[in-house]
Amino acid sequence: MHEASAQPVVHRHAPPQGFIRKYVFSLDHKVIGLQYYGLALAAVFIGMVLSWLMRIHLGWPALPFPGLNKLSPNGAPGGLMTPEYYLSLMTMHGTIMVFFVLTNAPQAGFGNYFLPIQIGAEDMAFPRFNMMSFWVTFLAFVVLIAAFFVTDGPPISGWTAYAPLSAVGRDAGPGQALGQTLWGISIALFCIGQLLGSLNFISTTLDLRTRGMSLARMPYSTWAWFVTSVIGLLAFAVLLPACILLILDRVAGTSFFIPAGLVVSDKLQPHAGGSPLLWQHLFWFFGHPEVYIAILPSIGIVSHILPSFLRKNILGGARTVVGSLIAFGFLSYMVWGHHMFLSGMNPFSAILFSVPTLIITIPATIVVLLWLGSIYGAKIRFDSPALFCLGFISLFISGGISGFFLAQPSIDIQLHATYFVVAHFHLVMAVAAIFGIFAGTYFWAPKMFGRMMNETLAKWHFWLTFIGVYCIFMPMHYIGLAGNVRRYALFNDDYMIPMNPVHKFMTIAALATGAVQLIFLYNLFHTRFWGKKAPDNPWESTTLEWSTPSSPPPFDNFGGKYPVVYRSPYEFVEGGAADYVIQTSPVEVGTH
Amino acid sequence: MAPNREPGLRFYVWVWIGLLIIAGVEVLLTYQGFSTGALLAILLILAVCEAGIALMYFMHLKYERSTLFWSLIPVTIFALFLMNHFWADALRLIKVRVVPF
Amino acid sequence: MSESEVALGHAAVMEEPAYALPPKKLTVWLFIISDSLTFGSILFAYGYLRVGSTNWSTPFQFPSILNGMIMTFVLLTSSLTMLGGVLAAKAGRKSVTVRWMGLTALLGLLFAALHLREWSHMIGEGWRLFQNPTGGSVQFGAAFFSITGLHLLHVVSGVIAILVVAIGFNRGRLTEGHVETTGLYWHFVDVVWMFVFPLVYLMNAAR
Amino acid sequence: MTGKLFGLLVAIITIVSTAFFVMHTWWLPQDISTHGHGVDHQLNETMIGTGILFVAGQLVLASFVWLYGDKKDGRKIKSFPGGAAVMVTFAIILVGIEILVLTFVGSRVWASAYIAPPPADAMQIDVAAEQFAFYFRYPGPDGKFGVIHPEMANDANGNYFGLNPANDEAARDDVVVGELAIPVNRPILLTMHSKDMIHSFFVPELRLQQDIVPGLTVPIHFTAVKTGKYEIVCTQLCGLGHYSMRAYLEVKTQDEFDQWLKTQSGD
Repeated sequence: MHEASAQPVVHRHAPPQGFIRKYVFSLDHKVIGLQYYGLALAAVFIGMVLSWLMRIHLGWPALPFPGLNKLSPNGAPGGLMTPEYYLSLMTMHGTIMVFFVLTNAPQAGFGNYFLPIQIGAEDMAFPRFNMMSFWVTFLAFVVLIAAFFVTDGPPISGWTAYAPLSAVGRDAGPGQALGQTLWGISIALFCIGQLLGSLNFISTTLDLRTRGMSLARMPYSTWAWFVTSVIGLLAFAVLLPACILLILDRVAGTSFFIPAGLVVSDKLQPHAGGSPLLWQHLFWFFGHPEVYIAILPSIGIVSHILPSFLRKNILGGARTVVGSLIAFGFLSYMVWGHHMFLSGMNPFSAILFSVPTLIITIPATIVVLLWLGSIYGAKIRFDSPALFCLGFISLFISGGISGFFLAQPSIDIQLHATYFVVAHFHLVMAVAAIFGIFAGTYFWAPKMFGRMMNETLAKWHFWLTFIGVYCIFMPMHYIGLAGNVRRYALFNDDYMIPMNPVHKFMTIAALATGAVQLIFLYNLFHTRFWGKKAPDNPWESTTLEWSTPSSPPPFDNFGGKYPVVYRSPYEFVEGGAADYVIQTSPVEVGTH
Repeated sequence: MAPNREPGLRFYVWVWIGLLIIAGVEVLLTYQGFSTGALLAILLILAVCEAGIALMYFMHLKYERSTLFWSLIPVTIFALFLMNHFWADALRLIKVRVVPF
Repeated sequence: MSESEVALGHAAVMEEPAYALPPKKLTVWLFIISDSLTFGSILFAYGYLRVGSTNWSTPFQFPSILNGMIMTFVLLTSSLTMLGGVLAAKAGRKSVTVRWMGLTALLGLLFAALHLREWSHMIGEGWRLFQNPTGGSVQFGAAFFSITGLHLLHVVSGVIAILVVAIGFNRGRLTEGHVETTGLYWHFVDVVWMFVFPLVYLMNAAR
Repeated sequence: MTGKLFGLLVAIITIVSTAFFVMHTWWLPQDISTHGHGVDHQLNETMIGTGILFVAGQLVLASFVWLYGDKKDGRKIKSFPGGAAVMVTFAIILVGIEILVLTFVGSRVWASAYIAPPPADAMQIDVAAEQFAFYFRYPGPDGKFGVIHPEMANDANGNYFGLNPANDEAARDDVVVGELAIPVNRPILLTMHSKDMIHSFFVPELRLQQDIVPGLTVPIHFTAVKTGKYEIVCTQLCGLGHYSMRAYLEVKTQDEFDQWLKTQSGD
């Protein structure tokens, strides 16, 4: 019974009426996706400003920030940033970027919007969970930001919140009072939001695929969102209790992470029997999968976008790409100890953790080679999404390659906690993922807003950002090799002073690159309201999101019908009127 | 393959009795003066059997498609198994704890 | 919440669900997986701290163990009654289902009551999250109260869920599918206890 | 056009980035330890191997993008000869071999510094880290360390370790100083413990870094082969003064060292 190309649908829930139900407490996965995207946008803006402040402080420590004393009288008396306030900003920058940007935008944002459409469902499996997961995440964000406004300011213990610094409270320094507790609560809430999201994603992917959309026919992006959700389901389930134990240590006087005989600011702490390493183990058991939660969706998005601009499928097709994705997910659990080589962990474990860490480079190399192999002999269309995908590949190589160093305990001895590490994870996890987000935005804007982004601005945005990020993060490798320690508010050690010029250079690059992002912001908002109308399938793409009756898609995505899928996601064939065949097309096409 | 037919309440009563017996055995063995390590091993084995029975019959895992079992259980065991990395350090807490010189 | 029926109603136009499970049931399974990692990590933390301490105290006299046995019996039995509810629901016998589920909820409450009695008894002895009256490692109280507390939280929320579903099923608002998934969750609470009882009670029995 | 520009840009970026690595404009400081050359060797090997991969990867990307832009000519789309199988096998074999080599060699280096037990004749020095300073303790003439009482530790009266000289023989002659002085070519065993937070002991020239975990006595041993004054920095975020937490390592000749120790214990 495969004749009917589409069948009528019983609506799950009627289109909502009224502003609140439509745009605030909406059950529509498209609105929720945009809400996540908006939240991430706000978060990334805050995080970027924080990084500006930090960079300026590192470049010109004596330079006062007019008005910063308004935000924090203690942290920046007379606008002059104190070392502890630098650490506060650093902590908030890391937390905001890792959790509320890199986890939210590519996974929860684009995933919510496009996963149901790409599998031909008219919504997520559990719209109410979906709404809850967003609003819990939103609450988590508010709680985190609130830390800026409490008396002692935000925590100073970094996004990894190592105990005992994060566990003993006020004595450990400003920000470790209420600020750190808020941090813990915020992250615990965030875990709940993510767990709800993961449950929703997985059951949607497994149970709500339209007829013909077998697992093998799902787009790479859907696969990436699915694998990421599985990772998240297990990872956040471990961070949640860890956060609860940390909060208990702080407010209920337990000593899970605090050993006996601690004397902090000349006060003997009333704790005994805990272990700081336990926190590190629990945290990194989540923390390493987390970096794959951040990057996998971008890998999926890039692999999904590239075919439309190469006019051919990714080399090896679903089997190889999806295989690598799953390999990433599987391996990401066996390697958390490589963050702890020098943490006082048993030196034997270091070797046990180092081997799988190195093995992860195999799937990484495979995906890169697949991309390169697909570019070979293609007919590349250089629209902005394509450019950002190609930029992503370049950055992914640059950032991933330094993993070879940090995966080896013997080299980590020298590079651990230096700017080499900062360069590594910023390139491979942060900037690369952000490029994936940009690519996704330019690629899907026609679908999300029904309008085309301004191509000229987009291209300028790409060129400047691409050069900029290399100017910021490449030098970090060099000074890292020279032993420049990270998380310092000031470099006045004899052997670090000579590197200050490099820091000045990186600061300027960072400010410039940040300023360039305003082009993107302008382009985004201008497009949203006044951009030129987009055709239904501007990129001549093949997956279901381009088969919806309108852009943005109607409330039930396919206008009261379910599409029926007849073929694999990326079929491009030369000759004939169009060189691409959309998944819903039943017409037989010539061999290729 | 279609899910098998599932049994009635009488069968579950037998399972329930079995589980009770295992729990009883656990308590009995606790007082046989095993070393802590040995007792832990025994109790864990019994607990795993108990949980396995409950999963398979009470929670119908046996009557679902086998793919469900194979995609859920190994992943969980794998993830939990990895946490055994912890012991390498836990044991060290004794060896290299702060000793007054 | 009527998602799952609709999703099933779509069977004609959808791919067959993986594992042939409706979304709700699948999600409960996934939740169980994730929650077992939550419990797992806390139990591992308990083991970590215990292995790392030289003065661990094993305070449970036989009365406490006996209490634990009774609790185990109660919880196991509640699983059985829940199964009765599920079978009855599948057979479409409303009132029987509601009776079984009511019984299950009662047993759940009994379990909670016994547990709280144990707690108050220990608190009376001077046990706290951060305090050990016997002078041993303070981690005992921390581990005991946090692990059993987390489990108790699951029990209580389970009881509430059972009551809500029972009422909804009686009113015809909810289906046997809901009864079944609730049962799934309830059995999981039972499974967790199968590890908590030996690891937290028996391993700390004064032998 | 765009493609050529992209290819050019990537090529330039690659060459410039690599140049600084090759020219060693910024590089590891000199190595003054016995195990350090192993670390450096391992790092150089990795640098060469990954450097080749890096340059090759970027340049292939650049040239492909340069070559295969859509020029709206009748050119047919080619697929990669050999397909994915080639790529996968290539990746597994190439990277696999690199991994095996690195692990095999690297683990030995790691073991030599961190797993091997300290030599019997190693000179033990006790290290206490606190916010935000390092303190070092020498056993003194009797060769015995005094017992530590955390509750007695008090920076105000300079009792950084919490010693109790009043009724502790061994503690009386303990030499407590703020800088680490060691004799050259003599195995040193540092027993490190922290008073409050996790700190880290990092001397770039020694190729030695180790977190100091509160509650543990973390042992670390090394042998310095060059005299001179080097910097010890804290690399583990330990609070607001983290950036300012450091001390000096003075590697002296045996005579200088004995002299120094005498003067220290004198006052």
